[in-house]
Amino acid sequence: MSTHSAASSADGVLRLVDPAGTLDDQTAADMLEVTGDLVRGLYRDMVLGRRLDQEAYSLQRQGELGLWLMSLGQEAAQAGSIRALRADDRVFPSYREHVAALCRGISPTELLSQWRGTSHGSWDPERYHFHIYSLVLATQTLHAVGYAMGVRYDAADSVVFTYLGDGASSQGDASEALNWAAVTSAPVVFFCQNNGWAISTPASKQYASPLRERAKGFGLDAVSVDGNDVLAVHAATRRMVERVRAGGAPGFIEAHTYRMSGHSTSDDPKRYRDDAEAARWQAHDPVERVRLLLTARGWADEDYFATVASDAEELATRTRRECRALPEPSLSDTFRATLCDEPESLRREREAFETYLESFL
Amino acid sequence: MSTHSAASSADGVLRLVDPAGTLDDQTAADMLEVTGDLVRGLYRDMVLGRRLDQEAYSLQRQGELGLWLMSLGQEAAQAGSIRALRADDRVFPSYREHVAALCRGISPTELLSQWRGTSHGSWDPERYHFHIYSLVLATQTLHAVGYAMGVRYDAADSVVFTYLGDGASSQGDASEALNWAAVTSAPVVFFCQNNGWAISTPASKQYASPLRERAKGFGLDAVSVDGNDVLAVHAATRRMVERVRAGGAPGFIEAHTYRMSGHSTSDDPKRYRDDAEAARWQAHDPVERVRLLLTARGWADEDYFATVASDAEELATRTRRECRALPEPSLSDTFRATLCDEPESLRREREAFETYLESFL
Amino acid sequence: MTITAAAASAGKDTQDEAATTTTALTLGRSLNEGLRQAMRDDERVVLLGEDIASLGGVFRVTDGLAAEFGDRVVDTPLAESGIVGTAIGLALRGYRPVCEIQFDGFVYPAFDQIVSQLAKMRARSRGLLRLPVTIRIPVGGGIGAVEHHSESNEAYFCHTAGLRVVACGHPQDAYDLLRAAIACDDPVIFYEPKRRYWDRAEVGLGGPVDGDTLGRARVLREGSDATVVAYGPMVAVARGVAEVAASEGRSLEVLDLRSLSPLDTGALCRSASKTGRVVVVHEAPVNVGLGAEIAATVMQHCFYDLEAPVERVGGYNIPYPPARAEGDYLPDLDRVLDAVDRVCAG
Amino acid sequence: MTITAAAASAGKDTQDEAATTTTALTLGRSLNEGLRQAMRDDERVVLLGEDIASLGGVFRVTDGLAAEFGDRVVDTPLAESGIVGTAIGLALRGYRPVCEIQFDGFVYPAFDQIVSQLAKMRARSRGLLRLPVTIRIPVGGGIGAVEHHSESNEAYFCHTAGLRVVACGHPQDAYDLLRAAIACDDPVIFYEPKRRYWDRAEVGLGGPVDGDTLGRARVLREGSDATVVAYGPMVAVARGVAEVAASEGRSLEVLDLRSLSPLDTGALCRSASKTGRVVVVHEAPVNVGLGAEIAATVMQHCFYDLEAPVERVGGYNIPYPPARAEGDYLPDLDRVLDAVDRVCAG
Ligand SMILES: Cc1ncc(C[n+]2csc(CCOP(=O)(O)OP(=O)(O)O)c2C)c(N)n1
Ligand SMILES: Cc1ncc(C[n+]2csc(CCOP(=O)(O)OP(=O)(O)O)c2C)c(N)n1
Ligand SMILES: [Mg+2]
Ligand SMILES: [Mg+2]
Repeated sequence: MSTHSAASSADGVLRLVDPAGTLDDQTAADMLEVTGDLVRGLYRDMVLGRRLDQEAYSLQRQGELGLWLMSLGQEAAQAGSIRALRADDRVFPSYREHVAALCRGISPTELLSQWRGTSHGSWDPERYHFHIYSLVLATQTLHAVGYAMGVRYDAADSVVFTYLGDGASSQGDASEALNWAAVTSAPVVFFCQNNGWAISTPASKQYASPLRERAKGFGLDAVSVDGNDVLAVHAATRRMVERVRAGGAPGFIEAHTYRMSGHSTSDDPKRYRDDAEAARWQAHDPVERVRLLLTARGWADEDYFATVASDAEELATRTRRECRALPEPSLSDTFRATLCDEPESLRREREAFETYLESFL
Repeated sequence: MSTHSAASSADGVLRLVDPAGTLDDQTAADMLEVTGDLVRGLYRDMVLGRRLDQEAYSLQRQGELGLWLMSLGQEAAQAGSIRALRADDRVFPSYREHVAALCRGISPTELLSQWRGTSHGSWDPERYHFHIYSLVLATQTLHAVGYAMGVRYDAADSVVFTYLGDGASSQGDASEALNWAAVTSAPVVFFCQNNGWAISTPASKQYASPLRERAKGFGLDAVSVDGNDVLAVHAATRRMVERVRAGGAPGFIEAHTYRMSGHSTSDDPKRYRDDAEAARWQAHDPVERVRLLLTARGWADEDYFATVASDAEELATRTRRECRALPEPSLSDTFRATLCDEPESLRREREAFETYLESFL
Repeated sequence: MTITAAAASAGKDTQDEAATTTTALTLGRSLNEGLRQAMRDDERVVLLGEDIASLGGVFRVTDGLAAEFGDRVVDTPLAESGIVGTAIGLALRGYRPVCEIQFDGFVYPAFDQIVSQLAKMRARSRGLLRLPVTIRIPVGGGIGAVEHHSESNEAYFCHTAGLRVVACGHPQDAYDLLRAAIACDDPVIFYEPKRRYWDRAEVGLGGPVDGDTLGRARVLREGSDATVVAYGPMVAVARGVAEVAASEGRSLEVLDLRSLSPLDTGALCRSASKTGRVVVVHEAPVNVGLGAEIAATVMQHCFYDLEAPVERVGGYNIPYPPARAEGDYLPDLDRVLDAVDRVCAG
Repeated sequence: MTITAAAASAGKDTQDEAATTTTALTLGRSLNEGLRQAMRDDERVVLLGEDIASLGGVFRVTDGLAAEFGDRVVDTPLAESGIVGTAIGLALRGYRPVCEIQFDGFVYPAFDQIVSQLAKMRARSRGLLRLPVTIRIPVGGGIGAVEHHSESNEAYFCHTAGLRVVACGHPQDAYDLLRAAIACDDPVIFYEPKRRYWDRAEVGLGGPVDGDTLGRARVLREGSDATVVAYGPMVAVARGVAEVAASEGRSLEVLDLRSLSPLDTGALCRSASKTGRVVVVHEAPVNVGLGAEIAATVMQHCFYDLEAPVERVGGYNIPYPPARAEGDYLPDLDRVLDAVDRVCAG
């Protein structure tokens, strides 16, 4: 059974807002200027992200998507971190960073295409400074380090940011990336969303010592944060990213969060975990706690909440519409995208395929 | 340039005997019963190991071996560690553990065959509880962990021991092995001979934080030891192995030592490192320091040293003789060793090969 | 599902008399029964993989085994190199590990351990060591999956000396071949056609392991005009092709390779010489695929019996496409029939 | 060694006018000059590898480059997956990384990054991304090396869609093909026949990069009785075979493939149709090797022109043997001549 439980400040895990929505002004003052604007923005990000996730989930259930990997519960970890970056800070996501992607401006069409099966990755990474998803676990961490080496060559001051999961941390690539980053002092920050589970495998079977300690052991600067506290995530990420931007050692942030849904629409979490665990985490909901804070401080009124809710509905409608309108993929496009200057043999193969297809018309 | 310098007790690195041969009785008392017998035995192991290495080096220069990877300078790390194990503790070496192999009873024939090119590995791992060498870096660390899982299944109390280098530590496999060992609590000890170099790459380009810290970060119990101090190595290994045997967390020992020769007979270290560095390390010679200790304590006289020297010469002669007598390999043997029950297609291929060969007779 | 635990253990008790129970099972469930039987027969069989214990594997092939065999079913850390590397260590200790790779596209992190260690260790030790490791890989496309979940990578392992490579195409073979693979002292890459996991057929359970089954192709249907060579997921396609062809008056022989390496060259050449026309079908890209070896082998041994060049039908030489285009990518009835037409016109 | 730094930089200054300097160079040195020229031509070319900076690589192919190009030559941590993975990241940032894998047998830890990432990323991004990464691999046996240092693993990469695979067989091609590979916007696996590093020939340096050279086979010797197809280390053997055969009155055509994937099918089939008899030679095990593709392709396109089955001469289907047995393992003059006899008797 998993021993993954919600974070608390006690064990060196940064927290600024508790589940009741109470802001620790003292600690916050050290880290971050907390304004109504900031919190409202993060709240909106989270609500929109959650609504998109929910809509995609329904679309999958209705057969419009082949698969969907739910981000429910991880909104604070994603919105809090991505909003701490500069637009030109390059992001290498894993595959569950829908909220982060949305914050970067990636459209529902672009996000859903891969899961509908019309592409393997559809947005332009250059446009959003957000790489396409990597499904082979931890591979993206090395890409991030290499990209950061390039940033260093260019004497640029952007920071490279990569997401990985608790499960992915066990892959050799993840460790090679941590070590490589430390050795080359590359301007990169690893952000681990420790959501307690890798499909059915609890984090307790994944590592024996906190991931933060592992990262330190490789020579990175590492911190842990309550991943369901968007302000804590935001503050820690901001601090870490600015430190790295200023030339400090690469960083590692472990955000303790929870995957409230199954691993994917194909997964049935009842087979391996207690409903009670998810119920306990319900009390740590990342969105609710910000709503409470906004209300308590008078930073938002019912109108504001209503506007966000209606924006979310609009996003849902748009998501559904755009999903259904996604153009069907053609094998010819894959042929053309395989190599840069289509070699003769591939051209002949494509043409034969096209002729064959036409024979059915 | 490398910053690899000799260990000292100051930085948390265990040392019992200093380069002048002075034993720190106080510290030793805590760790180990230091007797004349023990020290004489280790001295002999080291001298024999060094002589074998030297002879193999000459054999290579004379064209009798294709390649040789020198163990010069690493005798204390190897003899001190292997002698701390029980005969049934299974060892997974890398490829430079000649001194350790010799201590396990592996013959010069068996050791040299691979380097002469008459086999890829010639001793029986079951007989010596010492696996054949692994040339693909760090792969053996996972084999060791798997073997240790088997030991645990068997409820046996032997410990699995694996050697790796500072360079090999950067491989994904090495990290996967550390993590896997920690997660499964497998009875395994990793022994890293940090000899400062991976061919031409200094340890400073291999990691940014001490390897001991990395191992701890994965949840292993880890210590550093002066790898040129055979008593320190022996004491630390004994303690670690017994702790693991008793059911403790897996262990990691980092032995700071130095590769006094080039990486191999194909390597020219002058291309990448200063002679001065090796000269500095000369003062930390692992054999000399034990000779001084034996003499100072009166644990050995000239007769003893003469006997060991002549045993070493005998070993050298035997090594040379056995090397030259090594039987030439036959491809038929590789055919037969490829799969257990030779499949028909392979048998036909082998027979065709044999017929072809005979056509030249 | 008609099998009961009682029936399965009855199978165990009577195995020496080769008594078998026959029952309708899916291919996935046949594999599950094969694993169960192997674990009952030999307590040194242990399973390693991601999500194979409490979840029973993403395809449920190991369902219920953790309950019966406890810590012999290991949910590993998420590291394929680790899975194969530790399996090697377990094998050296005398165990018979069966690894599950969650999807075909995730075997590559383990490639080094498979190719440089597992495949070579026996030869490296001059035959002293045995490496009875089975690596189960759900393979191929056709289930509308996302990227990396539909790969056919058998050619890599077939080209690697020191491995045996096997693919099952229907429930009975799934059961028999898996037990034979686990009982075999060599490393075996065991391919499970994932889109056939739900195919159902009568399966005889129990009985002794038939080691010979591992290296033998099987003629699934006799025919005289041409031979269709297939394996794994394409076996069902080949059978369908033969049926359609029969209705058009053409008699096709269907050969299920089962053993992809070493090849059963005898069976292949017998059929090729008999019909003089061969079509080989697989999902993997054609370029340097197993079909190339089939074509070259047939040419080498049956050159003067061939009426037409061997036709290869396979994936195109492009990365596996998005799911909604896979229908055009994967060999299907039409494409194979087309190739049969070509080879028969030749 | 007759080249001087002055000559090399003269080559650079005049490259637009395609002026070339001709000088006698070893294959290894030609590669070194190719790298130097590529780095001078484009400052985004960076080198990554183990021991390539101060040591200049274990085969000295990068000798002197760190001195000239500073931190553009990176001694990496010892991790092949890291080398290729970070090269991908650098390529995404606009660099053109050239990775050195120290020996053929050590590319497998990078297999996942090559096969699942490098090869597929362009297709995955619908053609938006370019991955100009060159992976240099010293390949093959014949130098009496220890295990894992004599592998021929081109078939794995040829079977992988999305990669280009190239092998050079002599100094001029080494220089030209390497520059073309680095200039190419696709990932290229670049094989260097390690036992030919010390072969010497006149090499023209400088001049513009000829991108076309990358996909084209070359007829090294015209002939009419049979075609010997070879690449990399076997090119010299094929040439020797043709000479011996000529002295025996037999006229052999020698085709150097150069591009192993995609294949120059046109050149291959022209020669096969002309001579009607083909022998293909490589060091890799024959089973599902590139020779199988050559045989299958030739059969497919030239079936009615073939007088005999295509003969494959290659490594046996066993792990690479100990060095002192490699002479029996590797295709040599005798074995190829034997195959020529067979194919001509057919
Ligand atoms: C190399 C590799 N092995 C296996 C998988 C199959 N797989 C997909 S997601 C997953 C669990 C990942 O867990 P984690 O890293 O914690 O991320 P999370 O899904 O919790 O976000 C697994 C095993 C994969 N994608 N890649
Ligand atoms: C996977 C792999 N990559 C590269 C090599 C080539 N190689 C052999 S030894 C070596 C250096 C190893 O250094 P280290 O681990 O420190 O051991 P040492 O040689 O110092 O004993 C290298 C790069 C290899 N054997 N395996
Ligand atoms: Mg997780
Ligand atoms: Mg070293």
